[in-house]
Amino acid sequence: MVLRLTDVVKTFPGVRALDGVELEVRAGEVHCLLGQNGAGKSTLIKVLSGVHRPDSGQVEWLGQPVSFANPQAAMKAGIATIYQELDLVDDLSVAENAFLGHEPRRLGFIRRGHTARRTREILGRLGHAEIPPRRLVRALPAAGKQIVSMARALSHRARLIIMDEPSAVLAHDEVGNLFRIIRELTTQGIAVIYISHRLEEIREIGDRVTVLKDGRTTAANLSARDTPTRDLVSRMTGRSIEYVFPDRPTGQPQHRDLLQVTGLGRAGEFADVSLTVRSGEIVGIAGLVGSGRSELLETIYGARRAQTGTVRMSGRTLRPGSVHAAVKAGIGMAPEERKSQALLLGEPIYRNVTLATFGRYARLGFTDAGRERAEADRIAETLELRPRDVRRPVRTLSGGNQQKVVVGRWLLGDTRLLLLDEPTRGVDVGARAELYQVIRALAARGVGVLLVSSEVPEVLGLADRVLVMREGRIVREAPAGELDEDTVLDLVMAGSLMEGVAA
Amino acid sequence: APTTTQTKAADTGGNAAPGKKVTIGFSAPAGHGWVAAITNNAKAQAAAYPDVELKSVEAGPDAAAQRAALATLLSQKPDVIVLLPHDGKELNAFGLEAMQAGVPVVNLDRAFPDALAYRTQIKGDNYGMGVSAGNFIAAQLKAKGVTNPIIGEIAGMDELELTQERSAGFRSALATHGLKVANRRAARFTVDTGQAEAAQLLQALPKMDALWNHDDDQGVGVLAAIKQANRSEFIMVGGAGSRAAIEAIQADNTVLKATVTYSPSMASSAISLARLIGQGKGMSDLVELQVPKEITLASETITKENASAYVKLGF
Amino acid sequence: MKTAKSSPEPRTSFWRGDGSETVRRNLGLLGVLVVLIAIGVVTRPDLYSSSQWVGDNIFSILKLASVVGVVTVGMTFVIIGGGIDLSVGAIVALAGVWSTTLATQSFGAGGMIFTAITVGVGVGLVNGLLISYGRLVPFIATLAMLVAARGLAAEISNKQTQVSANTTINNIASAKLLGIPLLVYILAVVVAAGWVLLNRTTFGRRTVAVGGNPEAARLAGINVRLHTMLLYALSGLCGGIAAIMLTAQANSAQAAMANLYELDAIAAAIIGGTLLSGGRGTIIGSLLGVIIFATITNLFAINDLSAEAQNMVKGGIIVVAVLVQQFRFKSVTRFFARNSKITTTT
Amino acid sequence: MKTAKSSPEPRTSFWRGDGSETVRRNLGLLGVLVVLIAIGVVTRPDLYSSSQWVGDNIFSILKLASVVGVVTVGMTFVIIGGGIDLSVGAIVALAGVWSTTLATQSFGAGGMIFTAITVGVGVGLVNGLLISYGRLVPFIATLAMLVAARGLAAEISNKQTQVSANTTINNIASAKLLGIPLLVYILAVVVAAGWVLLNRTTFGRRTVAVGGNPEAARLAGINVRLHTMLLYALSGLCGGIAAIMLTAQANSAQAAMANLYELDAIAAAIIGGTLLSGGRGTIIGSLLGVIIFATITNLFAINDLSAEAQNMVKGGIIVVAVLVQQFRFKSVTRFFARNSKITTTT
Ligand SMILES: Nc1ncnc2c1ncn2[C@@H]1O[C@H](COP(=O)(O)OP(=O)(O)OP(=O)(O)O)[C@@H](O)[C@H]1O
Ligand SMILES: Nc1ncnc2c1ncn2[C@@H]1O[C@H](COP(=O)(O)OP(=O)(O)OP(=O)(O)O)[C@@H](O)[C@H]1O
Ligand SMILES: [Mg+2]
Ligand SMILES: [Mg+2]
Repeated sequence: MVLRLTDVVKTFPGVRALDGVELEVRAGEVHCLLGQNGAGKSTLIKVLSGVHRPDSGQVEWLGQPVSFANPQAAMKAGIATIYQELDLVDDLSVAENAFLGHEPRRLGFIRRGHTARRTREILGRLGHAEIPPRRLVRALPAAGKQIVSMARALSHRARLIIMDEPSAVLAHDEVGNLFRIIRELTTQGIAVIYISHRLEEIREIGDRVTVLKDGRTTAANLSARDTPTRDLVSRMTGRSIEYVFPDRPTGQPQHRDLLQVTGLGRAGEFADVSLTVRSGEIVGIAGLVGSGRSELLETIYGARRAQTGTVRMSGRTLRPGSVHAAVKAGIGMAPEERKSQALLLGEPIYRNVTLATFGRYARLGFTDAGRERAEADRIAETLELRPRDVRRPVRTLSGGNQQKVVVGRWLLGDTRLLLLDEPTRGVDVGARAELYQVIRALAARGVGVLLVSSEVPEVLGLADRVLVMREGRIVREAPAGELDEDTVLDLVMAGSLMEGVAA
Repeated sequence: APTTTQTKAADTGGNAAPGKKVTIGFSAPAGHGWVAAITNNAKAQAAAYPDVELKSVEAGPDAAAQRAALATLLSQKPDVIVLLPHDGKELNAFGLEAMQAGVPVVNLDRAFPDALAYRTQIKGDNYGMGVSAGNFIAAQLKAKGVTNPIIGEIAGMDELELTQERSAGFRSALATHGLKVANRRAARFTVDTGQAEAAQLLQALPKMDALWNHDDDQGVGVLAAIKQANRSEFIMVGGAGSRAAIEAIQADNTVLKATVTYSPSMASSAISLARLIGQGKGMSDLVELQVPKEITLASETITKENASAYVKLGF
Repeated sequence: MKTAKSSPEPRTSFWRGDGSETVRRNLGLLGVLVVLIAIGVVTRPDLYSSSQWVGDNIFSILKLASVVGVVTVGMTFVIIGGGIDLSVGAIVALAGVWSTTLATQSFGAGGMIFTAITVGVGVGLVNGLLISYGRLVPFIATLAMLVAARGLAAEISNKQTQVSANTTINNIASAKLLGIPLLVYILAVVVAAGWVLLNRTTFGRRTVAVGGNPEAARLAGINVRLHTMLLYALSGLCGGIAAIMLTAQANSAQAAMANLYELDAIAAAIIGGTLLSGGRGTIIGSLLGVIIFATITNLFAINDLSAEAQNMVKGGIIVVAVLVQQFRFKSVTRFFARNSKITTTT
Repeated sequence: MKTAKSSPEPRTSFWRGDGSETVRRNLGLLGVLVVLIAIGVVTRPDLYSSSQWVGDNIFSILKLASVVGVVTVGMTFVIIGGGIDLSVGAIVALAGVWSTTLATQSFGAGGMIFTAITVGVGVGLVNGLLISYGRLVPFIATLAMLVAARGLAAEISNKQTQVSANTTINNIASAKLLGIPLLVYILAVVVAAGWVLLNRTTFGRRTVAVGGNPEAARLAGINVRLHTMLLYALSGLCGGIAAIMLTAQANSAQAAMANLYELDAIAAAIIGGTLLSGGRGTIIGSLLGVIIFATITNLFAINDLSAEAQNMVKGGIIVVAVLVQQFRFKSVTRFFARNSKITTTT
């Protein structure tokens, strides 16, 4: 037993985030934490890593009761953490980020060669020897940043490594890499606390599971491999949810073309992309991280200026590089990075939900706060937002609930085409099912949906038609029914066999 | 324009005749009101001499900038330099440097502490200004028979030594009559700060007998504040001698009854002196063959009685 | 026992989100104001014993605050919108000088007001263009404008003080309505309009969004560049209004007037709780900030404090004012935190 | 053919961006500098024809830049670290005044230098304490310090200009080594030390972290508060050094000296590419910014532009300088973009 928590309580003004948590972690095991959005997982690990101090309860580390005054103390004691929100410094290099706070140094001077060498070593272990240690982190894609976060955790000589939803921004092959590392760590006797909303991952890598609900431990030390899914879900949510996709509507799809993209390209990102979305249709895009899907969506939306090609909505060409024009034409987009691209963290939930629509509820330029709150309440209800009070600042929400706010924004108003970039990232099982229902219902009302997701089953299960992207090009297009997970993964990974099929 | 009335190329005597060509370097801080008049006067005076070429550099916002500007001026090797420093003590080192390089320096208004740093110095009498204002006020109040009078003072930029000198003169003149300043606010030589400080002063002194304002340019604001407060129970004395102030004194329809001069015409005189120095001549009305080392202008008191004589000297 | 645990919920809910922190901050500022006035009463009981004088003094403070107050309203918008406007003082000076040229004065009061406002908005638009479409950093763009506008003002006025001969304009400073100075009404109207604009209109919502997270605002379909430009125009408009007010007070205008008003306005806004990094701020806080500064000046004036003592004390008061604000806030949360802990352990 | 299409172009473009943008920005600034000098040559060929004069002029520019340059190095650290220091000018004044009191001067040059540096660091530490531990917004804390420190300086000097009688100190301004003024050496040493500190030490790298992502810095175990405090102390140290340099140049010190140096320093840092919001900036950029401002001043001096024209032109130059920088940057990226497009589409 390296770690034991008893009756840990942590309150924020107005919220009891942890309400008597029990947790036991053994050396060399992968201990999974499971719970709905807002259950208190991130808060729990922040208590462990010295970011928050518990109001009451006991933390025992290596048999000693401890209380970490700050993150440094926890690190000294041998607890390293990969936080849910990326915690990197954009203008420092990869190596500097990896060793931030405990730089190898001599008389205050950084030993740059030494640091770079050790970073290269760690990156090599992580399967990413190609990332140059002296590159600025700012220049890395989100997935690359996640690798650096992991490198930082590995740069400590830790006895326990905590990972808060590390796979959320990783693609399939990266997750495999991650699991290889985790196994390597556990064989050295290092314990890992692993948080994820993807049950398959927990089954694959986890040893034991602790389930949190509303800040309380509802089940401890379950077997990760053998506990039935229904059991886990009902302990998380208090009810049983079928993790299924809503049925596709039978009958002919409508043939009215809503979105027509022809020959769209941006140097270094993607090239010669043509696609259509019909009204009422859900089109999914599968691909690896870095294959250019987000850029494609942002270009369609006008957030990036297309260098070649055109985007047409209902036959009318949109002005390139103008989000305003796209929004006017009825396009909405839930972007990939919620914090930097979508949220006003200090503003209340309802103002974030209505950020794209408040103008519509306004009369003569005067806003209608009552109406906005009502609409936001409705969204909060549908997406199981917690806490439900829409006047709280978004900053205080858990990661998954923030994501719900971002997606919820575009469920309002009369959007005709919805661009969703990783809409379920970090969203728990229950809310995910609700979200699928909502997206389906929108499609049934004639809204076209273009969906990007790194989870292949999600794309296959939700979309009517699937596009597969690799290195900035569309390499396959087919109805979802004609594809299965293995085919898509093969396409995505670019077996040279498939090269000829690409068109 | 004020520049023409304040300049005067000597029209009699031997000094007026064009002599050796003299290049005069000139530097003064930029600004409005009195400081602006200094530069204008200097330029106009130089233009009136056919044998004078004026090379001027703006002084920039502070002493450090002026030092850098003067360095470029000195490297152009003028015959004489006339300068109104931001602060005499801060530019003393430059004066020494120039004099050592063989370029005579005419210090305008803000004295160098070091006598080796200048050839000639012409300045107004700041302390004397305060004394004149104090004496005038004391005399007026005595004539009115006011006992225990309440006296206000609106100073200029407080960080300038000249402001300190003016206030010191004012205080000591009042002290000789057993009077003292009840409230002193410092404005910044601008109309809006004059107005704001005066408004607060009037608030602090619900009843007042006399007020001295150091600078007639900021005085426009001070008078506006007085008007807005509907106050007229006191007399006011100005400073420097702007045309507007002198005209107001002449018209005698405001509280402003007098102003004590500190005339920017000294800049014109400085140019004339520099020319004579450059030509190796003395002042023709004096017996001496050279220009004297120090000239301090007297501060006169302009009242309704003598205003007409001064009005054309107002800036 | 279990039920006792969840008891603090309803009570704390009162303090939840939704601007109550702002209210508390502003209450803190009000407290500071009350203390300043109390110091005035204690140090000059002779003056404060006359109710006539007290009324006059309040108006004198408000009149002193009025010009900077109007400028601060515009500045608050710009800062909330993620920018900064270092040129406001220069705008006031340029607008004031331009509206008091002899040519302009010949058009009468209407012409002067029109000129001041046009100049203010025009300069603001140029700022906005440089920042929005020229992509200059606001600090640099408005600093350049500061320098340039003061230079132009000096050029126009030929460095002279331009006296306003227009009695209508000059009367703005002395006129009263129902015993209250006109300048105070102008301040009140500008503040009220600013409050409504910030809190009740789509323009205000966009301002908060643009300053809080420009990328999010852009992706939500807000025209960030246009909005940014409008913010600087708004600040320019406030500068134009302030120019008229200041010209009226001084009966004149000159290129050096309104010197460093930008600093006063920024300081007032920040004391009032506006985040320098954008996305948060209140008009009422800014107003309180301005009034606090004016009250300090007044306090020094009635006590005949010398400038240097004044400056030292002023620095101290600023620090204490902000600390008081924070203290209130913290002590309240601490109180509640303690409270909820007690209920848990018993 | 098809395989040629999927050449690793997109991949590699990913990893671009390793500070070369900074280098490009600085090249842009150098370009601006060259243009400014060229204008000088064209407008005053008579002066520029004397090589003696040209050498003198370069040193006169560098001497003008030296004091603000030293202050800017400290300011750059503070801004990169996410703060701002409005009190540097006041620190220079206070340190200068304190070190030229008669009592201090009696301890000789060593005593004066020691006093200036102690006062600078001390005031900086107070700033840091107020900001780190008193949790005051940096803008307000250092503004309060500005006011208070100038007040104190006025009090100490009794508003007089205090002449330095110490020839060792005074000689700092005139002494030359190998034909190069001592002041230029001091600037060079401070800049070099700043560069090393920022780029080669943990302190510097942590400064970037504290300013760029304070939360990440905290999570990485950096003592953000302590670090922030040290940044202000560093700025104070630079202020102390600058005070000695300025005192030497003026042979005296007074409470009003170094007026608005904070604005000059901030502007230079920002022109040099430092982000006002923190987390990014370079010492070399700041130095170039300072030198550009000094060169502009010099250009005006040798051409005898009137102050008002000077100001208008200055505003324009600032805007153009920044635009040029951006233009260069953009055109280069566009060039690369075009290039890579060609390889993709062929
Ligand atoms: N700083 C804070 N202030 C107020 N409330 C907070 C704060 N941080 C977290 N909370 C609240 O605490 C609760 C638990 O949040 P936490 O982030 O631990 O959830 P989580 O289990 O990690 O959820 P997710 O799966 O969405 O990441 C939530 O209700 C959240 O709103
Ligand atoms: N040239 C580049 N320089 C820097 N970053 C880049 C470059 N090209 C792409 N990126 C970044 O790489 C990241 C991932 O690339 P991209 O968005 O193309 O992948 P994706 O298929 O959308 O994957 P994801 O599932 O992560 O969204 C993006 O955040 C993008 O900003
Ligand atoms: Mg979480
Ligand atoms: Mg993406």
